Amino acid sequence: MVSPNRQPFAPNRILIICHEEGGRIVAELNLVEAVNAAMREEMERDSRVMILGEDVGRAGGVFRATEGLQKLFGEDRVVDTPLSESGIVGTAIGLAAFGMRPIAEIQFMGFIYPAFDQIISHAGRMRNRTRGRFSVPLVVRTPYGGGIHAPEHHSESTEAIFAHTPGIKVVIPSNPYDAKGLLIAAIRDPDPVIFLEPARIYRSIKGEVPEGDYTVPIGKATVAREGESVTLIAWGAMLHVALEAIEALTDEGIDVELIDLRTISPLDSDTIIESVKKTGRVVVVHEAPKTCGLGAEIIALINEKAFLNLSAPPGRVTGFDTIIPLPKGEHLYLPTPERIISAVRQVMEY
Amino acid sequence: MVSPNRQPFAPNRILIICHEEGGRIVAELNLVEAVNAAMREEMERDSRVMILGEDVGRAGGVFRATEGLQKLFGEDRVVDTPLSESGIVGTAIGLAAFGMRPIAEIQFMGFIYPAFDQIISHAGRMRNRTRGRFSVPLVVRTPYGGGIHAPEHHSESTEAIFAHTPGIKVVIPSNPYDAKGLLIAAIRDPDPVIFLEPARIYRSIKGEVPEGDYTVPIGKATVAREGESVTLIAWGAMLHVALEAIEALTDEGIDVELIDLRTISPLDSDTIIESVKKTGRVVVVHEAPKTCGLGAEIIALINEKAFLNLSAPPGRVTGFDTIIPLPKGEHLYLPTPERIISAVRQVMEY
Amino acid sequence: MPNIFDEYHPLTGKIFRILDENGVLHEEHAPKFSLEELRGFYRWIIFSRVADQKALNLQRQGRMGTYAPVLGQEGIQIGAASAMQPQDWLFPSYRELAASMIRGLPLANIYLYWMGNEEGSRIPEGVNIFPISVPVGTHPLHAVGAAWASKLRREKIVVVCFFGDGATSEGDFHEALNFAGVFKTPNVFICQNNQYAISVPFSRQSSSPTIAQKAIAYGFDGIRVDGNDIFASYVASKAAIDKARSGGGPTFIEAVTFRLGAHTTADDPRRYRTDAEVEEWRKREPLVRFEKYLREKRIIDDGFAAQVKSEAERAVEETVTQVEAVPSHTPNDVFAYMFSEMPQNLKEQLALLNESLSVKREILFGDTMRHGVPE
Amino acid sequence: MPNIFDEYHPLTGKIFRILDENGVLHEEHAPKFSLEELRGFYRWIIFSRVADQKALNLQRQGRMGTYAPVLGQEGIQIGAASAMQPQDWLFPSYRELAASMIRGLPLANIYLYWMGNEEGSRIPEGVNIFPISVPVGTHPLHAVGAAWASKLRREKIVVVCFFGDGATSEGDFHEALNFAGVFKTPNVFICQNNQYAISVPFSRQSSSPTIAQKAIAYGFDGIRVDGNDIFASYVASKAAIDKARSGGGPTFIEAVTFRLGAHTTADDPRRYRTDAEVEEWRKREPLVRFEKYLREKRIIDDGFAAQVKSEAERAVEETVTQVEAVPSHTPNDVFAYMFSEMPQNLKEQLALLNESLSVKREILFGDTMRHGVPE
Ligand SMILES: Cc1ncc(C[n+]2csc(CCOP(=O)(O)OP(=O)(O)O)c2C)c(N)n1
Ligand SMILES: Cc1ncc(C[n+]2csc(CCOP(=O)(O)OP(=O)(O)O)c2C)c(N)n1
Ligand SMILES: [Mg+2]
Ligand SMILES: [Mg+2]
Repeated sequence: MVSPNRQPFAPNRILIICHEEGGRIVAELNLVEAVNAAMREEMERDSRVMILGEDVGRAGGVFRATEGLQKLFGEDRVVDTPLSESGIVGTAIGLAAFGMRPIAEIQFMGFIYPAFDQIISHAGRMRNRTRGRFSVPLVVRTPYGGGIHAPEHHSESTEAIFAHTPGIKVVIPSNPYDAKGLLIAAIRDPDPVIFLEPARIYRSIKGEVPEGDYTVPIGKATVAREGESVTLIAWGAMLHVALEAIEALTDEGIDVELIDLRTISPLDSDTIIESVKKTGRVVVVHEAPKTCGLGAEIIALINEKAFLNLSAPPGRVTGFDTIIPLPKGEHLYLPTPERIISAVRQVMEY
Repeated sequence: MVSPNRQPFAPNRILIICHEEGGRIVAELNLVEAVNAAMREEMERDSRVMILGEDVGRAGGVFRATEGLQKLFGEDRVVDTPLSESGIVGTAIGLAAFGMRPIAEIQFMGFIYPAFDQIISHAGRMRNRTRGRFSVPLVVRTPYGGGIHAPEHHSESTEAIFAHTPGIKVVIPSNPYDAKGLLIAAIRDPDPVIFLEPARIYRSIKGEVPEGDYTVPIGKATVAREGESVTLIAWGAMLHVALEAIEALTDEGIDVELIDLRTISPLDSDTIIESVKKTGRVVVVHEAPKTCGLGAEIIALINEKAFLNLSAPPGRVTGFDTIIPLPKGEHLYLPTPERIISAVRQVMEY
Repeated sequence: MPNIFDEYHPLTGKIFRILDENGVLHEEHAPKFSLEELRGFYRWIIFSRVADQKALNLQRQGRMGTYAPVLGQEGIQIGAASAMQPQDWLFPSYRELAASMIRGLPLANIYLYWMGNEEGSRIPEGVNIFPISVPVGTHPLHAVGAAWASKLRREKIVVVCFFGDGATSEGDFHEALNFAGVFKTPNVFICQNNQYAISVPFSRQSSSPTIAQKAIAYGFDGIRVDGNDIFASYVASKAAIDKARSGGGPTFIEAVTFRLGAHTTADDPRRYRTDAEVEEWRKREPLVRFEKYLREKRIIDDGFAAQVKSEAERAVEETVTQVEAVPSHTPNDVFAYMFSEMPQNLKEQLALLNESLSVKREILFGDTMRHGVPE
Repeated sequence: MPNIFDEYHPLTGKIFRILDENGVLHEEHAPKFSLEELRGFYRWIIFSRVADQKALNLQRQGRMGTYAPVLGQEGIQIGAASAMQPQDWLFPSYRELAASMIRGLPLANIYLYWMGNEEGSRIPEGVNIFPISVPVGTHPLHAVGAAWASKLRREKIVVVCFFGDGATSEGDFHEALNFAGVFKTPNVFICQNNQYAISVPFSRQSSSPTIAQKAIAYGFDGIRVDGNDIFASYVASKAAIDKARSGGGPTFIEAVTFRLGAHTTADDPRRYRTDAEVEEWRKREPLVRFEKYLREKRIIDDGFAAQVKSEAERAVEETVTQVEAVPSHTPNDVFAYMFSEMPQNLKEQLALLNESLSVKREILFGDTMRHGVPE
């Protein structure tokens, strides 16, 4: 059995609660393997589930997320498509509305924008438009985020744009256990889910992942570490940068509570507010540009629901309102443990 | 001469400061006429300026914004294009990088998304990508917002998506004077500007507009009404809904300061912070969906720069995280004076 | 039957026509319709025209919002929709009143839609029509996805998708046809080339001399059809549908026609086309030639025509009464269909809206802001 | 000269070739090059191969990031780039090392780019090349805009745009070619059909039997050219460029070629193609046949070949030394080029970054997060 307190990633003194719902541990998997396992199991369980995207079949995906699946399920269910993001998502909308359960892979988040119209104008509106007559049970998976030393457009983190888009859910796992459980939940979800996979931790973060059926609920954040002094909110790869910062902060006697949002739309405001009511201090971390990023929304939400509990202005540690630089410069752009540490200190010293 | 204190729109007791820079008043124009005048004058002044879009030539635009311009400047400079938003913006990027000053019209904001990739991946990145070797002096004009009883996709207000996009400016006028001055500034700006025109007030709001050359600076908000009790922040058509609310609030003895942002990216934080430092209370109004809307950013900014000045949690009056309904339902979605009044009261009573 | 797609390959420059504008039937590819079928087509075209005209009247009276009239384009719509099987699916754009009614969509849905009532797109179960798609050129991709699903399930369902000449300029059009070619989906794409995209003539839309030849880019058949000829429209659609059903993949049909009315009620076509041009096309419109043919063959007479007209008028009036009784939206209607289960944030926002509406309205929603000229 | 675009109309199924894979020259359309020009082509192909191989070596040593090799595609690149006039513009995608160098782009720019240094895309003034465009299929629109500007100013500048077979599936490709047709812009579109888009073969990209025939959808000439034949590539490009310059509008060239190496250094092509297939294409690659021809005609000999090779190696080594001395990015580099004038928010963020860097690093940036497999 999975212990609810086991630690799927490294640093000591870090408590990770995985919402475990049965299953048996079979392997230490990394995140990309967990994603692969989720798809494989769901395709075994439900013949409506299919995968389409660029290089997902023969090649098994440029990150190997779909490795081996075409061999197992055939070319009809794991489909190499033309190089055509709007085509992938647009046909997937039709497939979904007509009884399939498509998983569309966009090779990198930087290439999702040609499909943005299909997502905002159709995927997110079909149920509402038709008063529930048609719906779009579609998952759009895409690797996102910086830190992988990749060429231009391969390090995008524009999750806030999708969080601002009505009618879709946006999910971001930070560890293999959640990746599998959230992806299974996303595939079964009757509505469109954008599933963002932090490429930077595809292989670096390993953890025990149960074999077989379990889901991690969409719309629920998790407290990755309990603490009393200050609430740190992060998701995806930034969770691990936050964990590095927490090690140092703990040594300074600052007892950080770390929230892993896991779903960024809809936001789990209960978990956020409960934590802020306890600590009175909060720092949000994201690698996306600062202006109109998700950090802003979280702070506005806290203002609305826990204003009097705030002992200090909420802090943001974010990417800048610039383009994320090419590999030689990306360390200047991405939030670092140092920047988090100094933001937390600032909030503590206020 | 234009009096700096003249009142380009109706309600009494409202002070509008127009940053006037010369020129002679010739006419009471509505907003769409002011937009037309700006383009006409700039095309006269600068032969590089050209307009391209759907139905902008022969028909003069579905809102008549380009009325008469093809007759004046010919088919080479006022160009009816194929029905192809990415084509319009993508070729305009090439035109702009190669010495022209294109103004691309997107017929409604709901149809800008096919061009989104060109905007986020190229228009906003060309200068940075090439270290200044190439730049994109492009204006993308589009009507936006609800309240015009139009079919689906004709009432979009997704300005926050563009405000989150690095490398572009986003401008929204609320009255004819600003519309002309801001559009001239946008056309002359060496960088890409998204120019959002509130369709709801295209014809309903008239004002004195000087003939000839003047600009309203991009990046500067204006205090549309001075007040002491609470800061109301709005832009576009919402400014006028706010003005209606202010009438009632003034009668209740609440002295509202109203900020018209005019540029939503980059934000004029000085004007916002100065006002909030004075009033200690703030409500932001927008018709876009609430989550990750611009309201959130403004509140986060205020938290960062004027936290101790806040006497109450900042309020938001926004569209909902739903699709704006078809005409029979849009009154339920759009912010109303009543909703603003009750939000302001709540902030005052805190 | 010889293969019309080879005979009328787009690069031959030929147009497929059976009933010419003088009402003369060219036998070669002529279909064999029963008298009842022919009278049925006549009924649909009249019904469509009465419903279309009524919508324009309602709009003028302020009882309907913006409306996009179909007048002049009934030939291809009736021909294609009649060639479909019950299990097939229609993917309309927004001007397919005639095709939609034939496929069983209640006129009430169409009226509600243009009246700005969300109920309009609640397509009844069993009516195989996808909702109206406003963003031009975007829905062919959905049609390809639907047909693909049918193919994967070996269901023998064909998906017929309508769009305009303007739509062919959009990237999504290209991606849709390209996917259809690659995955050999059972699709029929019907481009109603009504010569204009709002004010923009086709010559400005593409320098391709015909639209049909665009099919060559995707490796499947294209054909240019006289879209004002119900017979040719039927035969070409039927051939394409049969081919799709038997696994032969997609077909692209350019239906040459003309929009006799305005783009929508917000449009003034005199800005971009001459009366002479319209008159020229009026001679070729679908009803004139079809009625001539039917009357010459004595399939219909004055009495029948009068009866059909009055039936249509009665039915349309009843629909108007019915839809005008449909209640307006409640706050719940705005929130209820966003997700299968309403999330917390929407519940809170709905509560806020209900609360704000329950507060006594102290000031009225001002009238200062009257809308501009919607499209 | 007969019009090759008519003679080789895409639907004839013919491919335009002058120097066949055995090094035999077919005289009919053969261009007249001086010996110096021929030796120049040889020099470029060797230079390109040495630079390409060096990049692969540097990547393996961790001195360069992901790199997209050009090996095998030099024929069309050298042919087309040589057919351009100095005032013309090249719009590359990301695999045009050979074409870019011929157009005057310093190899240093190319190396810096792939090393992840922003300075790589600072194209020197006077070098008429647009920067690398990573989002596939998006830059032909820019090329159309640039050509349109040239046309509006009556400048007689032609814009040549390169992209791959995969790019033809994107909506932006379609919109670009459609605009070019409508506005008759002086564009030459060169699709390097290297048979694969990463792992996806062209048969899965489109069911159009040739790519050249896609031009038919846009109403202008298309031609299928042996892209491994420098001569045919030159002649077809020259004809298209001349036509564009004299107001004849755009041309679409499908250059049939093969990527002999991996898609990028992150790719493993054995996952999706057989050695036999690669060997088959290796026989047809551009250098083998060209060298055979040059040697048979005694235009070059061993001595010349050795000299060219060592010159290339020396120049490439010098470039490596030079680029490895270029400093890494400063915080200012991240912010300075966002706008012509830095707005307040960026000034504040830059100050914050500088401040955070000046603080003594108390803990090191952890090594726990090593990146995945970038494309
Ligand atoms: C993507 C998009 N861009 C612009 C519009 C505005 N618009 C509505 S209909 C139309 C013209 C469509 O022309 P066509 O495809 O020929 O169809 P028709 O109206 O002639 O039937 C335009 C530009 C839209 N609805 N969607
Ligand atoms: C819009 C977009 N989608 C996906 C990618 C990822 N990607 C980079 S290159 C490539 C294949 C391109 O194939 P092709 O156009 O044939 O050019 P080639 O690499 O063969 O030269 C893909 C899918 C991208 N860069 N841009
Ligand atoms: Mg049309
Ligand atoms: Mg390729």
